[in-house]
Amino acid sequence: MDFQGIHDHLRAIEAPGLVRADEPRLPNPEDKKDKGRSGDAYVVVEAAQLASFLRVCRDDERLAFEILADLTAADPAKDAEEFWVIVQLLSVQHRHRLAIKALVPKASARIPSATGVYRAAQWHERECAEMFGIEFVGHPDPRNILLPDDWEGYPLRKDYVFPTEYRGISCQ
Amino acid sequence: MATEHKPSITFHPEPRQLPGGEREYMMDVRTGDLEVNMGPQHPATHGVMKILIRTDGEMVTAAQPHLGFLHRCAEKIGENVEWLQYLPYTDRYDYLSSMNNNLGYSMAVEKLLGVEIPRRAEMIRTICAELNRIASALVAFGTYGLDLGAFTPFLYAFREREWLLQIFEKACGARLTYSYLRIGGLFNDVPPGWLEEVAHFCDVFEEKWQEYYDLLMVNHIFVKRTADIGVITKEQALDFGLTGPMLRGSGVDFDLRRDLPYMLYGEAHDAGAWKVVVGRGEKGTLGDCWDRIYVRVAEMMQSVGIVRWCLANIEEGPVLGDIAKTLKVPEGEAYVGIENPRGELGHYAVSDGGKVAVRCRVRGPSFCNLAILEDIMPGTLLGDAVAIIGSTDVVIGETDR
Amino acid sequence: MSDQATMREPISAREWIKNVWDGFYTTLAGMKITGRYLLQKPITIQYPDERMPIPDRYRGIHYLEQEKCINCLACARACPIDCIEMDAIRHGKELEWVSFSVDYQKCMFCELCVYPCPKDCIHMGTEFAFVTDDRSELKHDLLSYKGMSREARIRMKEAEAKKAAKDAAKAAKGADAKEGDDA
Amino acid sequence: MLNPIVTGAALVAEAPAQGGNLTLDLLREHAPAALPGWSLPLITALISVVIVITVISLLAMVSVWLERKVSGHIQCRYGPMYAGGWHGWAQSIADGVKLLMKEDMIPLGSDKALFMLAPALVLGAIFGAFVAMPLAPDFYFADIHLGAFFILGMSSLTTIGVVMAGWASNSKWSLYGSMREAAQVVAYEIPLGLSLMVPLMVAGTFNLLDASAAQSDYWGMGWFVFKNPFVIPAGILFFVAALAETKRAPFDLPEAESELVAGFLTEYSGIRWSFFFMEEYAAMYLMSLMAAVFFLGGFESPVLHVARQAEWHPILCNLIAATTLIAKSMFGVLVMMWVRWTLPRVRIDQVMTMGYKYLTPLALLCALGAALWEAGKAWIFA
Repeated sequence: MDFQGIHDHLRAIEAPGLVRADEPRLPNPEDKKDKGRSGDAYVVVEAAQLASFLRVCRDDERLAFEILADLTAADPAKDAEEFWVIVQLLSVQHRHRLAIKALVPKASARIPSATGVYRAAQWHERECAEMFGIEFVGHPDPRNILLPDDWEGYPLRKDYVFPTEYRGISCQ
Repeated sequence: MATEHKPSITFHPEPRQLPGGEREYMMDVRTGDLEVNMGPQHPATHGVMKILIRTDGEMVTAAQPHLGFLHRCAEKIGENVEWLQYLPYTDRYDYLSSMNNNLGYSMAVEKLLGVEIPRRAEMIRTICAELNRIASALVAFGTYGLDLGAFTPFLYAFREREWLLQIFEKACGARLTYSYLRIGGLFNDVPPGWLEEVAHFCDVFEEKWQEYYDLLMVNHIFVKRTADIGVITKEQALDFGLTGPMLRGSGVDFDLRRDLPYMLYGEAHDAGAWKVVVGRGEKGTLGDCWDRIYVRVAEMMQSVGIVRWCLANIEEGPVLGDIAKTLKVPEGEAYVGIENPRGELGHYAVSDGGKVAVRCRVRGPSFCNLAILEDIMPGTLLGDAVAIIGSTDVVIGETDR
Repeated sequence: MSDQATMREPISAREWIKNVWDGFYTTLAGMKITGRYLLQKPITIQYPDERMPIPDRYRGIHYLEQEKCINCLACARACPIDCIEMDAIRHGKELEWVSFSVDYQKCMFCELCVYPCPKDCIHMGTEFAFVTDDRSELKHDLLSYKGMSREARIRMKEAEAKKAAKDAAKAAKGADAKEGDDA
Repeated sequence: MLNPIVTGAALVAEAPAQGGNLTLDLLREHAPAALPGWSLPLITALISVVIVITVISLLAMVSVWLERKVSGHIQCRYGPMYAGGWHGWAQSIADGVKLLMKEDMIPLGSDKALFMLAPALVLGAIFGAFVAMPLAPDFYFADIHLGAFFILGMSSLTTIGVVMAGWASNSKWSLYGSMREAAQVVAYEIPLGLSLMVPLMVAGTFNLLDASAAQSDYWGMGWFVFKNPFVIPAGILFFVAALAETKRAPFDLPEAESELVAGFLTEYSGIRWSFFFMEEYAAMYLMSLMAAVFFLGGFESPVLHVARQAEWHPILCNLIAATTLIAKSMFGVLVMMWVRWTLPRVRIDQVMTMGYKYLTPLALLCALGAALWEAGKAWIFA
């Protein structure tokens, strides 16, 4: 199925938390400021419903997304209000992909963990948590994975200030 | 894994009175569990990875991978350098398959840019990516032999790999960090005589491949060491998001090159140049170490098929598409997953229309494949643990990025 | 202690014999391959005495065609890690070089600095052995001369002379004109 | 099975009253009269010890170099080429010097006394085993009636040193290595001894000199492998078990560099480490010599037969015999190297399985077959 088909099907089965679809578009010739959007289409999902949305995606027969290919976050700008949590799903059976985006407010970055649905999410969520400071509620093993346990700050946030030293070692 | 301390000998405080008037002190002698740091400088962890294992005698009862010793902030660097400038960094996460990394990143940016790639460039890209897949599989095969104590296949594999590296060196001037494929095509066309040498390599390699197979793959000790060991079921593999040879070794017939075709792989597959290799549980259970390493070894020959098809169909032409000198990528976001030698290499790039990426995410296949160790290592012997780590074929540069 | 001790199923006599035979046979098959190589000539070369041919495109230490360079900083801008630094004083068209250094502690030999050069004057050479026990030496100056080249100096002098002559001519002309006016 | 104490007791009981060998005879004839008679055996022993240590050390050094060349050529490379000029012949000497120069490190928290004792014990045991090994028909150090028994006993004494090293190192990897060594050696003593039973039955003696002499018929080609069909499989079994005894690949589990870092050697460095290394090569030679004596005809070859017939000088005959024996053992060592650079390593439980469930029954079968064959032969020719 292509993206349109998947989206229509998600609408038809009333997938929990589905907000809208965001598709690439050409620039609007009338509006000079609108430059359009390129790249992938994705569905936007309510952050609190992400895990149950993923469960539907996995269990529905016509979607059958067996693999969670990637789960990551992005900080679109320094002054942005929200993080994006982006999930890439892949279906072996039907050979299609789906990109899912959930918006998480920076002020209280909490999102339910997808570990119960896909165990693949476990390490990805640990990485997201240490890099962005997003709390994955219900994660079984919420330790740092790449960074040292005592690392301060969340490096992939746009407002991250590089440390000058770590345990007496100069980082300059 | 809790780290409670249990002394191996404990004395009971009260002595027992024996009939003869002697007193006997009772003690519990316990063969304690050992908690062993396998790594970061252990020969079997293929780089700087630590696996904290708990063993009862030779039996591994728990295992926990610890990563991050080679973390080089690749994703953060991606947010600080220009689009094209990030290309050399892609060489460095999975340093054994730099061409494929270049390809994945270039394709992600090209998707945002929406440019067409000249056909000759696509052909050469495919050849390079497949030759690099062979080179990478040779390391996987060779070091796997090394893990199991067979030193010689390793050097045979590196002999052929050396030739491949020379071939790459002739095309781009580097042996490991190629930076040859670029956004929009290639940096430059291949030198004269290069395609003939590749064809010659393909012919010679076929013979050598048979030798590897006879020397190691069917060796009785090797089979007994790998068959039925570290079995990953189909469900487990999908649940953990394994990709590439790990997934195919578990019997899932899925290859991004065929099923979500990119570049010229779909065309080559339709022309019958190659087919997807899937583990069949030939020597033991489906999804064991032997199947995984077999998929890698057998894929080398399929890659030779793709290269041969490309050599037969290559045509003259430009190798660089219509690309501006200073890239300004239109706003948007794109995820491109390609079939790396180790699995799905995903590049997720976000642009706000500027010269620098907003987010440059790399989904390393080794990172995801490694997560399964916690599940499949307990209950195996120490020697099996090494075999299992080897069969995941991790490149630590990629798990840590 | 261990509750995980496993017991393997006993194997059949047929399998037992097959194991013995397989172990024996595949060992001999492997030894045949290694034995064949034992008698062949090695393929490696003795490094410091012999060397591998280095292809033309090899990406080694940079070299700079200093005469052509116009100090446009394109290579420095293209460098992902800012390891190229250059400085030159401009005298009209001629350049007086102060420095053009590449920091090989950082350089990752990606060749990105070579492509944007408008004059095609920076290249990557075939030299790669660059060993030192002092880190500061790794910041390598590519200049073959500091200041100005002989030719550039001559050219500049010629240009200055020409300019002076021109000025003189102009002045003379002006004077002539003045004189003419006067006359 | 081959308890060294029992072996020693048997040895004392069986030891010949006089040491009767070429050195002693020569001393008796030519020594100045001032030397008291009782000192002559002592001097003989001293000379013998010096010769044993020199010969074995030289052989070990040569075979270290040889191993590197063999492995190199198997792997399409040259191996050492520089030290000393011709094909790097002096590489082992250079390495030895380097190892002597290295800092002698004893890890913190280790059992110092045991840590230092272990290499000495290992090396001492293996040199001790060589005492019973004749180098030529008239050049031996002790003509022990239970020679084969003594050698097996002494060589298994090295296990204690290895276990000691692993325990004393205070490292988990070392502990694994030593435990594996203990388990492995216990498992393989049985097939080793049983497969040796076959040629012993054919020879009818435990004495190495007698066993060798028993193969001198048919122009020096009356080797046991040609005399009894069960000796050939027994020889293969002996070879496999000897590989395990000497910790050589594919049974190098105590070291297992990809699993246990370096096993019991992990904490050793410098000259102490090289003692273990030398022990490994000495053990290889010991096992190869045993195989040469009991399977491949010992000193005997057509050349020696011709020399004996022509009644050449006894020293020349002895030299020919010694060369033959060393060449035969060198062949065994070469095959050991060849196997090592071909095969992957066996897992520990498979080592045990192989020892107890495959080699032991097979060796028993061989022994039974050989016994029946010999009995039948005796019955027919009687």
